[in-house]
Amino acid sequence: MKSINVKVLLKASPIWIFILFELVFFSVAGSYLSLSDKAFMDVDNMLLLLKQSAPIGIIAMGMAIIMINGNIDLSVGATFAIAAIVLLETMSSPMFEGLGDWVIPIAWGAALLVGTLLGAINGLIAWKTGVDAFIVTLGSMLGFRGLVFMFNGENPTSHLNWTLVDFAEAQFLGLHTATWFLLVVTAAIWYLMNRTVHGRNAYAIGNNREAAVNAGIRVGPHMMINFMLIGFLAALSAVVFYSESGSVNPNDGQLYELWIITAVVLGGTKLTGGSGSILSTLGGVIAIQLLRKGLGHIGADTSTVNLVIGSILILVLFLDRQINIKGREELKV
Amino acid sequence: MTIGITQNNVGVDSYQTTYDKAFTEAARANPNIDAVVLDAGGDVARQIAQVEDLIQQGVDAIIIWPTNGEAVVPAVRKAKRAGIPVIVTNSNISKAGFDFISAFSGPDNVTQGKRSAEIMCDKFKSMGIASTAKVVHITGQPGYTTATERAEGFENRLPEVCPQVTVIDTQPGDWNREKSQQVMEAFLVKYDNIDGVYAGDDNMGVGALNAAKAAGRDGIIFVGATNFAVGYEAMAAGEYWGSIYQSPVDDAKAALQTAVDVLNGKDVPFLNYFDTPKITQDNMSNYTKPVF
Amino acid sequence: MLRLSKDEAIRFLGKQGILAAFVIFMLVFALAEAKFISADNVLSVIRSSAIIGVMALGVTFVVVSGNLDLSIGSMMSFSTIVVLDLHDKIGPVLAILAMFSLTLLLGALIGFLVGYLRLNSLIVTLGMLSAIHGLTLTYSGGKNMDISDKSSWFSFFGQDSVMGIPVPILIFALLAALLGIILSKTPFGRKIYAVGGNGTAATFSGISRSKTVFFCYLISSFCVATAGLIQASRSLGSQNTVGQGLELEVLAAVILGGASLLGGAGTIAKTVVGVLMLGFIQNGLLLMGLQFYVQFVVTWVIIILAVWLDIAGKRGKLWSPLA
Amino acid sequence: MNTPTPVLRLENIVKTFPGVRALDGVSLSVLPGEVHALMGENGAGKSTLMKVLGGIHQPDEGQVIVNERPVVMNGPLEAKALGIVFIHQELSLAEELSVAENVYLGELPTKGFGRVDWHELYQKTDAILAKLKVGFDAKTLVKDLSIANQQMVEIARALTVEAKVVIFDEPTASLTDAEKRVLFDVISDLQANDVGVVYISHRMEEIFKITDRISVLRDGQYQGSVATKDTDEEGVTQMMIGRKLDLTRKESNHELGKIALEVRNLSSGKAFNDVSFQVRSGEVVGFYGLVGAGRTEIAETLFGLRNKSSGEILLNGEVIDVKSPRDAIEKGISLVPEDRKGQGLVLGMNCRDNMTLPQVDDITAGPFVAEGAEIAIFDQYRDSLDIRTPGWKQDVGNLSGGNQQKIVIAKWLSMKPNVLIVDEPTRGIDVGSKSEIHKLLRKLASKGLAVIVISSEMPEVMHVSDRIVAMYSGRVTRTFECGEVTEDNLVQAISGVSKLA
Ligand SMILES: Nc1ncnc2c1ncn2[C@@H]1O[C@H](COP(=O)(O)OP(=O)(O)OP(=O)(O)O)[C@@H](O)[C@H]1O
Ligand SMILES: Nc1ncnc2c1ncn2[C@@H]1O[C@H](COP(=O)(O)OP(=O)(O)OP(=O)(O)O)[C@@H](O)[C@H]1O
Ligand SMILES: [Mg+2]
Ligand SMILES: [Mg+2]
Repeated sequence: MKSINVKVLLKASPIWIFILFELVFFSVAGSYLSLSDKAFMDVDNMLLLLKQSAPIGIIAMGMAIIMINGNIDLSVGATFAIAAIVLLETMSSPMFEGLGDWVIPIAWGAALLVGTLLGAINGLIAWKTGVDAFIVTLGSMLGFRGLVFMFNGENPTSHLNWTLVDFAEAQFLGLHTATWFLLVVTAAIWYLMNRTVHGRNAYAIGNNREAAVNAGIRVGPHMMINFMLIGFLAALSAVVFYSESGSVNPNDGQLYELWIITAVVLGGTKLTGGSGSILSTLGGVIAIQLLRKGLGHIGADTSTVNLVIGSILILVLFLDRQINIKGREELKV
Repeated sequence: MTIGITQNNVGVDSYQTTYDKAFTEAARANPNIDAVVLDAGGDVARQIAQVEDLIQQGVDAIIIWPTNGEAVVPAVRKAKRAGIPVIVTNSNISKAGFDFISAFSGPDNVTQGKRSAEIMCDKFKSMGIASTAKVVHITGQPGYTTATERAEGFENRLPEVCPQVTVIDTQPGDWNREKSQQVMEAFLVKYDNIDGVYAGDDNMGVGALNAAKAAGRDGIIFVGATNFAVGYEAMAAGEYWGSIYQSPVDDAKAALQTAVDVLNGKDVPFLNYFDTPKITQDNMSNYTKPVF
Repeated sequence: MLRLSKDEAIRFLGKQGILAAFVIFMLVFALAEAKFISADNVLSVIRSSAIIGVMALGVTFVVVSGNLDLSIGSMMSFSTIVVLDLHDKIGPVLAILAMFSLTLLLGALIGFLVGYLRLNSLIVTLGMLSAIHGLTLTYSGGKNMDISDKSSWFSFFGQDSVMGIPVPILIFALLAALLGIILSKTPFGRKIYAVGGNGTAATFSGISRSKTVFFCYLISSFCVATAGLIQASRSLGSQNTVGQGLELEVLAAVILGGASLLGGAGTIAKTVVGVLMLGFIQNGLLLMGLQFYVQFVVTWVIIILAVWLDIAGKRGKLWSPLA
Repeated sequence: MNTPTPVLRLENIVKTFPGVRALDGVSLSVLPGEVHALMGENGAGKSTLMKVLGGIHQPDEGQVIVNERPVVMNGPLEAKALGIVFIHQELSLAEELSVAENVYLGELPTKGFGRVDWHELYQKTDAILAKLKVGFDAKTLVKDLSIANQQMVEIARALTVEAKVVIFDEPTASLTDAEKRVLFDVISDLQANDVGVVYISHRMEEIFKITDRISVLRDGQYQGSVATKDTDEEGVTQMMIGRKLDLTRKESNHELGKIALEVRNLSSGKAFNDVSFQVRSGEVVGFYGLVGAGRTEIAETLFGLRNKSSGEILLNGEVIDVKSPRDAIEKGISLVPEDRKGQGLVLGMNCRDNMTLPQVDDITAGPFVAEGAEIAIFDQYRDSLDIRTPGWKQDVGNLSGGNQQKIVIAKWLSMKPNVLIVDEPTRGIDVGSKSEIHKLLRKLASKGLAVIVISSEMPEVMHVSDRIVAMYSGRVTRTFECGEVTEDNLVQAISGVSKLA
């Protein structure tokens, strides 16, 4: 009886249970292994955790939509870098010199616009040519990165604006600016996916594309909007992050796509599309960030970190499957 | 005292790995030091998060090997505001951050690039081809500070010392021996005359050397940087001309010592370069074979 | 006079789209840069492509069976490091045997996780990418591996030629022929297409999906080990990250060749074309002296154009009918 | 009586696919308030014609005329806007979404800024569901419904708009009798409201029960229309296949052999419980029950696709343990599964390869697949089952539904089994082929095979079986010997009215 309840609980929110487990584990292990006097579950540390989850988290929300819609986007890391360059270039552009800090909204706008545009390019290609989104974005992952290098040669693009840094480092009601962005984006995307026609259609398309086409849903434009959204969110993530750090290397954002997809899948979104939850995606993001933070906390070295993160990914997947097995009489396919 | 370090990308090459090991060992050897050793895996965001974590954990000093010399400035400012001294290691942060750090410790990559240019030029002169020589340039991973600084030093210095030597092509080898070998193969097909190759490190230099050997093209002068064991051996075999001697062990020890000195209130120079001398076939007997 | 209607042209592309694209690109490059088609260059491109190519052969099996393998780059680093390290310790023959065994063990592990436990292959192999990298670092202590005796016959696989043909090319060709036959002509190959096309239907037909997937990963890891061998032998030394990032390049080649990520479609011959095409594109752009980032952009355009031509041919329409 | 103006006319519609002329100049008209049957063999072009009507395919030639105005429809929504509603042959649902969202798929009610008006959505859907007398509500997720109920969700879509024409493409293929009755009520309501109904089905009794007119297609060509009351099964069959069909069942005069398959007290989880029965070689045993009665699960257990939780299976008197389909195949058991697209076929594979898939290990020359032998097998079954395809190279996904089903049957017959289990073997199959398949099953039995036929069509089980096992809710309620079965006691047995046997 009791074991059934545990199973039900696990099924309802496996990722949050996993997070709980991580917290307990690192707290206990940390008290033996960590050199720090501060507890792992220190409030400040948890607030930092949320803040540090923001760059990946904001993009992950976009990836969740894309994957629910039945596509995938491998080019977000490159989009992230381009948006950052646009942001910083605009701020250092002599054109806006007279504006003082008013250049900030312009730079933000420009970066977000470019991100959205790049997303639109991906969406348009996937829609009009019918080439699978995986391939389209695999290509643009390379192509966009090429554009990054074209922009700034091979050097970092930098522009430190202390007003902006102060804004980005600020805390409101205890939460950092980046955390606020993450939470607002999560809420907005949750609303979009659960309350609007666009969101519901995205689910339908990912679930059964033929049925959606038969029902007269215009698959192409929906796909395009979703790609624009993820482009926008990748740019937003860049805007939030680089407002604080002020400099972008042409290689920044590399491998982000893989971590983001991992977070989304850990959150329970199916790679085949059609199902997935925005809140669990947030859970997936936090789980990964927590893992990194925790391993650092207990002093694991690089090779161990790599080994553990890889194994944990597989383990979580395995547990998730075990939880969802119906019984040994299930159809064996 | 507790010293936290966040490194650039430990697994990526054996210089950084050896540094990591040397640092840990040096810290362990000193009973007064507890070291929190972190690795940013090349990701700025992760590095900034690590600095924040170290601040939160309340370490006594932070050593940072920046993934990006500009981007970490605000994070370093945060440490400074929290009253934690910051020491930059291996590659410097931008000038905007100088107010927030206590010292820099590491090699001077621009100078290294310049020295490589001089090694190459001197060799051409002794061969008597300084007026005609053609050089190809294989750079490190695009976008990495070390790569750009070395390239800058080399490209600026070469015309000063050997104005008639031309750099006929430049392509990145991504710090990767195999990639560099492929790039060199294409160069060899494209150019019938190549007199010298400058590679951003010996790993790539040896890749280029392999390509030349496979194509049967003798007489090319190879100059690299960061003398790796393979480079040293190739030099001993007379196939590879010269490089820059730079020890990750010295690098790591210097960083740790600087941090300890700062914490002990000693006066340390702000720019604490350790020497990275030229090494060629002629003087290599003065140096031991690199351990990495 | 040869006149093709638009329809016929599209239908031809549907069958041989990638090949047509390949020929066109070769012609363009040859016109732009005479050295491009010199025997030296062609051999050198194929030889450098051999490493990617050998891995692409294995990945084709995995992709046709409806899965992905992102761990091959990391695994290739592992093989290379292991064989180089053991070469000096236990001699070349034992080193090669040990390295193949260890790599196949990793392949078997992935095959078990994806095939028998039915875990999602993208995430499993992503996890393995990270885990194997950790394993390699632990094994080597993060140091470069080098063979001390540079005259070892071990250099045969990467540096020698047989009858004027470089050994890597021979290995690639032989393996391609062998695996091509297995995939297209044997019952096992047929089962792979069935499992990739519709796993449930394959199970209902008495085909063991688990076993089939398992062997695909085993083949993939065998190819990775072979690639590692060529790599190690070619430079007789290596860093820990030698294979890093190759997974995406290999995947691009396989897809460029026309394999479907959904499984059930793709052939070895087309993969070989995909591999060569990527190799020649990169080489051609390099010879034209383009900056590497221009190469990135051009490769992007070419990948999308080639795949587009291919599917446009299959559906008989240039533009997608999607509303 | 003067004829009313048709709500819909099709003139000279031509539609080709690569290698196939699916429609070859078809003309047709639908009157308001009539139920118009569209009949034809598998692959005759019925679904294609309806897809043209529904805006999914655009015709190569010809015109669609709605209310005497020629129209061009570039998509399903345009067709819907013109009042044409299309209920698909294959389920076309997004399973992860709720019933309501599926019913209004593509046109969710909104309340500004693209927000879904959930209140209105659920209210409207529940009103429709009430009319359909189904046992689930608007918020249920479609994936939690049985196949039959999913079909009812499809049907609910017909009632969302003021339709002028409603097309039903084989709606009853997976419905139970009770649900069929509801469907027919819905159809007569539509009729009463002057809606034109196009009804596609291979089931003659339905056609003669509810339709007013019958149009027939053969090989993409229009064969003519007749008033239903002026014709009979024989006449329609003749129009469809160009010859008469002998529907009588020859009394089996062959001897039954030994008990080939025996099942004792078999249970598997919650799917079925304590099931016992025997099948002799030479015998056809029918399994009849409502959807969800557990028949498919029994078949799957016999075929090694499910673990049993208790009981035993005996083959030729020996207890066997079937761990996997491979095991089952080696022991001479074949299963024609229920879901041809999901379980029966690899749609992207050609006809030949699909057909020989289970025996690909055995037809080899050296290490290679013997393609010649494969083609021989394909040719043999194409001829004997009359499979319509341009050739073995055609992808199975491009065949019509019925021809796909024949490929699946051929696949398992060519295994030369001792025990043949067929689950809904004639779902979506035309009368001609259906009687062929029935004859074939009889013939196979007469050659000594033990055959199990699972079917939800009463005429089918009664026609083809020597004995009938009736099931209700995972249990065998009664086994009817030859001769003792009547429609009445069969219905009682499967609805749980009669006592458990
Ligand atoms: N997308 C397609 N591509 C190629 N051929 C097709 C396609 N759709 C249908 N066909 C072909 O068109 C013909 C008519 O098919 P259709 O589905 O209309 O038959 P049907 O009358 O509905 O048969 P059934 O009773 O079996 O459902 C068949 O020969 C089929 O193979
Ligand atoms: N009450 C139910 N609610 C939801 N789904 C059901 C229910 N009963 C059965 N199902 C599902 O419907 C499908 C068909 O049912 P099942 O195979 O158990 O019945 P069956 O006796 O084989 O009937 P049939 O062969 O006529 O479909 C199965 O996938 C089953 O999981
Ligand atoms: Mg049909
Ligand atoms: Mg059933």
